[in-house]
Amino acid sequence: MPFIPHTERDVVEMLKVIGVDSVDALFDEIPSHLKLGALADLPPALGEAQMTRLMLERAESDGRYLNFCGAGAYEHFIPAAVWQLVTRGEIYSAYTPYQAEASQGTLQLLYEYQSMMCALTAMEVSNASLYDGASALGEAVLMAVRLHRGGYRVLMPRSVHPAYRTVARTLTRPQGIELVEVPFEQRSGRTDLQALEAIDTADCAALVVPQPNYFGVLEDADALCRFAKSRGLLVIALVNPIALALLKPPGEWDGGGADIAVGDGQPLGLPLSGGGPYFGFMTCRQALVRQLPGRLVGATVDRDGRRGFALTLQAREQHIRRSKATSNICTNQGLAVAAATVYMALLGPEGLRRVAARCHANARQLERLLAAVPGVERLFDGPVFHEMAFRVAAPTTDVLRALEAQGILGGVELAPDYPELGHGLLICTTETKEEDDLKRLAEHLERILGKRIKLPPCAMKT
Amino acid sequence: MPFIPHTERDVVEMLKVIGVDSVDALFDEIPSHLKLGALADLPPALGEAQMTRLMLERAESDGRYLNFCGAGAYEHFIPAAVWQLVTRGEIYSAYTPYQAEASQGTLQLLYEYQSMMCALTAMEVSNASLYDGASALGEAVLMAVRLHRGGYRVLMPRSVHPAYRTVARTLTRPQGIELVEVPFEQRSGRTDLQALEAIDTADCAALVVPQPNYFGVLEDADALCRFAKSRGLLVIALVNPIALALLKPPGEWDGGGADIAVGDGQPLGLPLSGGGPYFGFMTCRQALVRQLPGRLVGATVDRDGRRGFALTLQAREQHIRRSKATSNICTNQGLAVAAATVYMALLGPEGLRRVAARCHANARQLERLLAAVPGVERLFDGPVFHEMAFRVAAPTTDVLRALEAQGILGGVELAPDYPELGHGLLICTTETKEEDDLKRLAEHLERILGKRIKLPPCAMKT
Amino acid sequence: MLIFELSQPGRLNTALAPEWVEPEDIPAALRRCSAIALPEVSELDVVRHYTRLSQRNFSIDTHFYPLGSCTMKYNPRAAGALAMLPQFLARHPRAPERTGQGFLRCLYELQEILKAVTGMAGVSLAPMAGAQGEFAGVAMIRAYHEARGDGERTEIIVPDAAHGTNPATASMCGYTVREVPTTRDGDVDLDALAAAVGPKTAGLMLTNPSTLGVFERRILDIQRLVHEAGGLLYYDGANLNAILGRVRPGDMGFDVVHVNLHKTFATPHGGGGPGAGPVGVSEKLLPFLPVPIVTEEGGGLRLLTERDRPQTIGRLSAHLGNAGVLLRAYVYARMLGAEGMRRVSAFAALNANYLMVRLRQAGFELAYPSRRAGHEFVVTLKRLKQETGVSAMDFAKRLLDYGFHAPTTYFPLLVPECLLIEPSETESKQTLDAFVEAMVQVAREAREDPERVKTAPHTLPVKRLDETRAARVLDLRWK
Amino acid sequence: MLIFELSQPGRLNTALAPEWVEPEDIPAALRRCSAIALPEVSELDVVRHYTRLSQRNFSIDTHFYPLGSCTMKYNPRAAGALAMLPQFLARHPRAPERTGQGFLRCLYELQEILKAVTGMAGVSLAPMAGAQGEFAGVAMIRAYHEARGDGERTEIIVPDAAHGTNPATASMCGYTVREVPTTRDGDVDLDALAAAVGPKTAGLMLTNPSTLGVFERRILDIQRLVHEAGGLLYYDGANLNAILGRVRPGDMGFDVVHVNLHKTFATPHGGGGPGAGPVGVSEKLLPFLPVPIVTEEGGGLRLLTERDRPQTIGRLSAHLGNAGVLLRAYVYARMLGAEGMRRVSAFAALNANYLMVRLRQAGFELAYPSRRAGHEFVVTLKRLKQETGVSAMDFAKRLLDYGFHAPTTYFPLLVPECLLIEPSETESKQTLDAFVEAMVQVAREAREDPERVKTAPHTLPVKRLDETRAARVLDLRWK
Repeated sequence: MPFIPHTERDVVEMLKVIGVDSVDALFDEIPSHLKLGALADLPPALGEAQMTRLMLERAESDGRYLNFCGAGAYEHFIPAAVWQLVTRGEIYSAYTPYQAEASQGTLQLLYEYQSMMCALTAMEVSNASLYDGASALGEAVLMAVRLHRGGYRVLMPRSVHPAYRTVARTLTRPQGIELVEVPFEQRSGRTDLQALEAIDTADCAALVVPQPNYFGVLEDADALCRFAKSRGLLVIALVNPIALALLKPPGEWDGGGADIAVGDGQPLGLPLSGGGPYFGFMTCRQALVRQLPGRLVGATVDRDGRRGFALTLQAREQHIRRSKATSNICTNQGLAVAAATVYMALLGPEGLRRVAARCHANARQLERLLAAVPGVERLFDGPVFHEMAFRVAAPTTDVLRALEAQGILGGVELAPDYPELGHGLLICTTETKEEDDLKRLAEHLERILGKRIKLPPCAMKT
Repeated sequence: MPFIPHTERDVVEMLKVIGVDSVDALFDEIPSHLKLGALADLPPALGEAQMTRLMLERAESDGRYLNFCGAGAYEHFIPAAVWQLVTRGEIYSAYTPYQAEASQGTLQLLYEYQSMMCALTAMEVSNASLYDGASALGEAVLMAVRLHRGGYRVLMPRSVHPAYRTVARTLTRPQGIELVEVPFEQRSGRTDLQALEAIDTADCAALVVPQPNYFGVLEDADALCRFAKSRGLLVIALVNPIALALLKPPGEWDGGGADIAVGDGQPLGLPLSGGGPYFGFMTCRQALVRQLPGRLVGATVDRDGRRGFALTLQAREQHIRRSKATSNICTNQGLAVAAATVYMALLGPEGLRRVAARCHANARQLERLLAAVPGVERLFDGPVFHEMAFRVAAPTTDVLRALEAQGILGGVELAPDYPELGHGLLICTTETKEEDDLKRLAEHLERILGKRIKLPPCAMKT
Repeated sequence: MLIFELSQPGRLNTALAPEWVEPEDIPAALRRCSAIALPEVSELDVVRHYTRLSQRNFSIDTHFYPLGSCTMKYNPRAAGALAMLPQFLARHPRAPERTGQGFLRCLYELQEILKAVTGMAGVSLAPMAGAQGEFAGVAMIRAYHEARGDGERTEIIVPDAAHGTNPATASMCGYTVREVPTTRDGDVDLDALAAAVGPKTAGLMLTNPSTLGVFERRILDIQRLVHEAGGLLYYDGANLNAILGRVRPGDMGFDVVHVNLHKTFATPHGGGGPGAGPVGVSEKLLPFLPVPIVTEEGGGLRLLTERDRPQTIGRLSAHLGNAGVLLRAYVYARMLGAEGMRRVSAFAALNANYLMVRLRQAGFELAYPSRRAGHEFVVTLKRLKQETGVSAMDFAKRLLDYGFHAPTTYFPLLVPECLLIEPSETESKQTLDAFVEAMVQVAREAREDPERVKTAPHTLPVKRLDETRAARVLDLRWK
Repeated sequence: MLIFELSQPGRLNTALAPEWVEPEDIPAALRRCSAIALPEVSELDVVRHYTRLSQRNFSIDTHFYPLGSCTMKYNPRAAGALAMLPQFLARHPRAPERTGQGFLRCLYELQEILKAVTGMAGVSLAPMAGAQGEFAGVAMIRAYHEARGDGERTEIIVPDAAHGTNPATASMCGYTVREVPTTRDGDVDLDALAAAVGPKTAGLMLTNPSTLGVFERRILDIQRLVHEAGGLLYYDGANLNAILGRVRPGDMGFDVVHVNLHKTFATPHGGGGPGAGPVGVSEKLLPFLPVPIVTEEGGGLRLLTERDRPQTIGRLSAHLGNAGVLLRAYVYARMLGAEGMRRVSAFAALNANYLMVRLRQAGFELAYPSRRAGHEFVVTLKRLKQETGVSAMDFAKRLLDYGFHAPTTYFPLLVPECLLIEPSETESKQTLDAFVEAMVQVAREAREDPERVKTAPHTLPVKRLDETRAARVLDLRWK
């Protein structure tokens, strides 16, 4: 039987010990008219060989593309060591480290992770992760409202990732929290400081500061942070962890730094994987630690005085505090976080800096190449980090489909979320792109927009 | 520096301790005119990301085919657990267990492997593996000649895998050993017993008995074994390990069983991998153990009387016995053997039996399907195991190329090695083939041989 | 040793780091000036450090792990391998659906499988964990009442035996939590429930079998009480493993259910995640399901979003939830098939009841001795504690020395000095017998040499850790 | 616990086993009647057993492993991952060459890289290990003389410091072995060599740097002596790591060379294999190279076989040698590039000389104190043994307790109570310093508490094993 070790003799002996005739008798407390005879509508069991073949066929039918999509999920190179280490059974198949002495591997790894995220964000405390960047933003809003004790509105720039705003709304609406949209400047794509200053912040608890924002545009984080502090608002930084190797970290922003920093950890060694699992990181100032949601690992000592690690401040959590907990969360994204920890250890500070710089150099190079393509123009001026919004002289759906036929995913359409921007495309260039890849995109865009030659009739994948 | 951890400060400090100015000074005992300035003709270093991309491109350009080739390398299904376990760093990156106490993992694994191979072949002793099946056959010939003390000729059926015969010749020729070819019956494909009996075996040390033979044909192993024993020859069994789950094992052959059994372990959980690494297994009677080449692991006890494992009978080996050793071999195929051990543990006796039976059932089914295809006929009558020789009514090179254009590898040509057999194809059906796969082969063969439709102009891969 | 303590300034894995390019156009004011206090170590350092660190864990792959309420079953290695095929890993979440039909086919079929095993009308795979599934479920209950203009329902009823996530979720969704007590036999106190339900009742959250390991026998009465009061019923799928293919939440009358794929569907726990907590709903809650949802249209698959589902409670993640976890669960489900699903509950129940009877026979006191075990059961060490001073925690720590992960301790909160024991169906009789032996040994030690138990563990990488100190002297990062 | 001891009759992993089909056409006389005594265990049993077993190993991924003459360097994880891409794993060795051009391109480029680093005219990747490379090399020497009708050459000369494989190989190729002694400084005794060479000399096998860790300074004199006598020179590549990119066997005048890819090219040792031992030859031996050889023709790649190479010594494996190992070596070589190759020898030498000097300063006696270390060096504990009774073996065992794999002991045979220490270039100064510290500690213990050292190890899964008993009471399989 798949995954069940019992022999017939085992079953007979076990039933005898229990004192019943059959396994079915073990379900005798279930009202009999509720019992199912059999599960309908389920396909028959497949052996591992057939299952493998099925999945290989599906994977191959999906193919692989030259990918220029970003928009919250980034194709970075992942060293082979990362997943070979974290899929080791002792990490992969362990659970939450409730018995600390039997879980020092997981616990130390999480402690190292927390230390690394503090280093990257220049914040004082990190939790052991949340589900993803978007839900982490939602939790940060809840946390800020709890901390502020009064405000129930949170200022949310329109330049924040649209899906993140939706998720934050989903998670905070039941508690009556209102997200107030802050517009962006049409020319720069940056959050509109003037518009912001005009907002009545009386009932507001916090301001969200994305860096870079959804358009890849670099915000004036210092100014936004100063503004927030001047109004007594908490600052929730929403940051890209790779970008932090180059950009001023939230803990160092003017005005005393952000209070809470969140983001998605996916760029740190997690595969795109169709959307997940990724993880959300959350760091904050030391003083706020008791309102932090999620698990925390602390160092302590054992009976012999040796260093060891354990879950700590569990009194914040649902299994102790129940309806008064800081959140209902009871898992973290342990395995994903393990991958990120190994990734950061492998890259180190200089490696991360170089990855970030190469991403950015590619963006600049693509900008130069596309500047020469008729029908393509940048949507916003000013500095960006590794993704950039362009306006193209044709419907983006058609352009993307034509690129797809050449084995290229040309970027993410802006129109569904930002109809005001026209035929907008968000194009991302990570360090995985080589000069030839950028040229290939530029040449195909030029051809497609120029309609110099007919599109080929059929799709071709690389 | 790739894979080198030294910082500049480390280097400075280390040179100071050594008392030299530069690393180059460490090479001052090498005659200076022999020293290279730089390595010419080598490509520049690639980062892991570029290297990964290059290898992915090459792998994808090779594609994947529906494979009916066997002929010594068999496509069996490999459970995912096998390679996930054996690529664990502690197994993958360990060396020969010279320090037994620090290598109990590897040693116990090899002891289990030896036990399993004894079980499978019904022999008394197994070594810890040799390089591959062909070189194991060569070593068996050398061993038999050593044991026989007199004979220098070994009877080698022409139905033994041609490459195995070549390898055995390569390995034994320098010692003046002669391999005497024994013909096969043209109708049955079995070794010709009458011809065998006519051979003068005065200077002969051993007879090789393949089961099944290269054509997939089942030999009358009992009769061959009896013949050999009647002439005072040692019997070297050459067997397929999966087939042993169904076929009478060499230890039980009439006449007292084989003296030495060898074969290739690849079918036991090793990927085809373009030809290797596989491993050769070798088992023998207990009395012959001191002439066995290769490593041996034995159980023993530690100071506290607990069971433990260690390399043993090392006095047979080159590092002790030098020019008097049983072989120059000093590695085994440890990792490959680890995979086979895990594979056999996962499948168990019943699982192996079922795999073998399903392989065979597929061969029978293909035989039925091909019986209906005009222009295809079996080359030999009589029972086979999971591969079968056919004669086709067109040059095999053309037929295979036409199948390849449909994403099918249709089998292995016999003509280069057996010109007397005409347009012969050796077609293998393991348990990985489903009914539809067999039909697909049959239908394409029918189409190709019938030339009902034109061959498509270009190759297509699945 | 922490990875930071291996760091040497200037150490760099150049094979992994591209050449530096000065990003000249980023204004100095936006640039990072401070150093990043990440470790500077070699690739070998990293491999060696984390390989050795991993060896300091207990895990299913190394130990029996009968952690009650966590369903620590074997995680098939094939599921991991097939979810990590290069094409799946490379798939960008914003790539057009037409480029990922193979991928989406897996998710769609998983939705259908979950509908079949829960008996619900619709399923969304969006929630990334059980607790997020709970959130989605209660948020849908809220949305349902709101959509009907029924604004007076402010309470969620939760049995006192419930997981902490239930009340925490209710709070997170803006509800007041009302607890109902449990009878001596482990059922919900129906009289108390009848007194609690009313016009304020938005819904009831129930785990069945409960966290006490027993099946709620009067589930239909409970259902009637809540529904008649206008409330909805939420099924917490934490213990679905116990009844998989035997009885379905939908057939019991539940309106919402979440499924912990990392429990019942054997996806790896990964040291605490990622999991996945798909939600299923009855007809009336269909419009509120969280997006995205995979749908089939004209033979192709696409994702339904807010635009297709205007009444949705919304989105729970930026993309597609924990898609890689969903793929693993899909592989597992297909390898089980219909009969395999029923075997899961059969052997989970067999193992739990066998272990329960063996321990009772060995002198351990059961919290609910008159009941069948679902897939887990509760032992109380109250008497042992009184007689020897050895607590459930001490007992648990000593089990570690015997090579067994401890059962869940001090949960459910109702039972003093308790161990919640869940063997799962993938463990053999021989392993259970060895565990009984260890339990007996520790009990004997508790009487003969209590200090040895109270100071356990003795053979692990660290001895008993001072968890109080961890909370008092907060040390949450390397400095 | 052996896997056999977990076995239960009738246990079966049905997810891995197809349905049984009776093979009716196989005659009863050919069928197996006896049971197969393989273990019957669950998938979880297997995963748990081998995971735990693996933890009972020292390995590079967990420990510093300075095993002299074995070059235990870091095995890059990328090489393993890229050699195991699904298409490469699925490639059948008899599939037409046109369906594997990507695969063959890797092998072809590896051949070219090996030609460049050895300075030889041609390379064959066929040999599956160093010892098989040696066999191929000596067989080529034999074929060369035979092809010239020079049938009187019956001797192979081997220095007494050589690896055991050298004389064993010579024997296997039908030659008589003639040993030449080593001078006090570790060089080959040239006078003895001059006396040994002559018309019977088929060739000389030499490791350079030698197994003593020192570079053979008069290599050109040696070369001249052997060549003038009509013999050929064989370069045993075991220690190529020491001179990679610095000096090439071809430039030193060698006619044949083998390269241990599992040493110099960082492919995993896998507990004792698989390795790979490609051979390179000078012009005059080209016709004799073992097949197959990858060749480029009209932009495509194909394999040369016996038909193309009538004078070949033949085939060494049924297919293409240890192809997967070759792919790993290729990945490693490309990631190093020209400069990286030279860095290998630079840092191997730096680490060896640093460690040698540190140990000498700490009071350890070097076997060849006047010499530079190549990439390894020999320490003798003769004095310690005399003074304390602690042998090199005891010392080695005690090092295990300190978390270091022991150096090679009792080899080279010339030096009493020796440790052959090879740190390799992938270890850091910090690791070497920690190792020196452990060596010093053990030496101190040997003087202060010799029993503790003589009874070591104390902290490993087993204590000192009785290897004599293992050979005396042979127990080679589970019964």
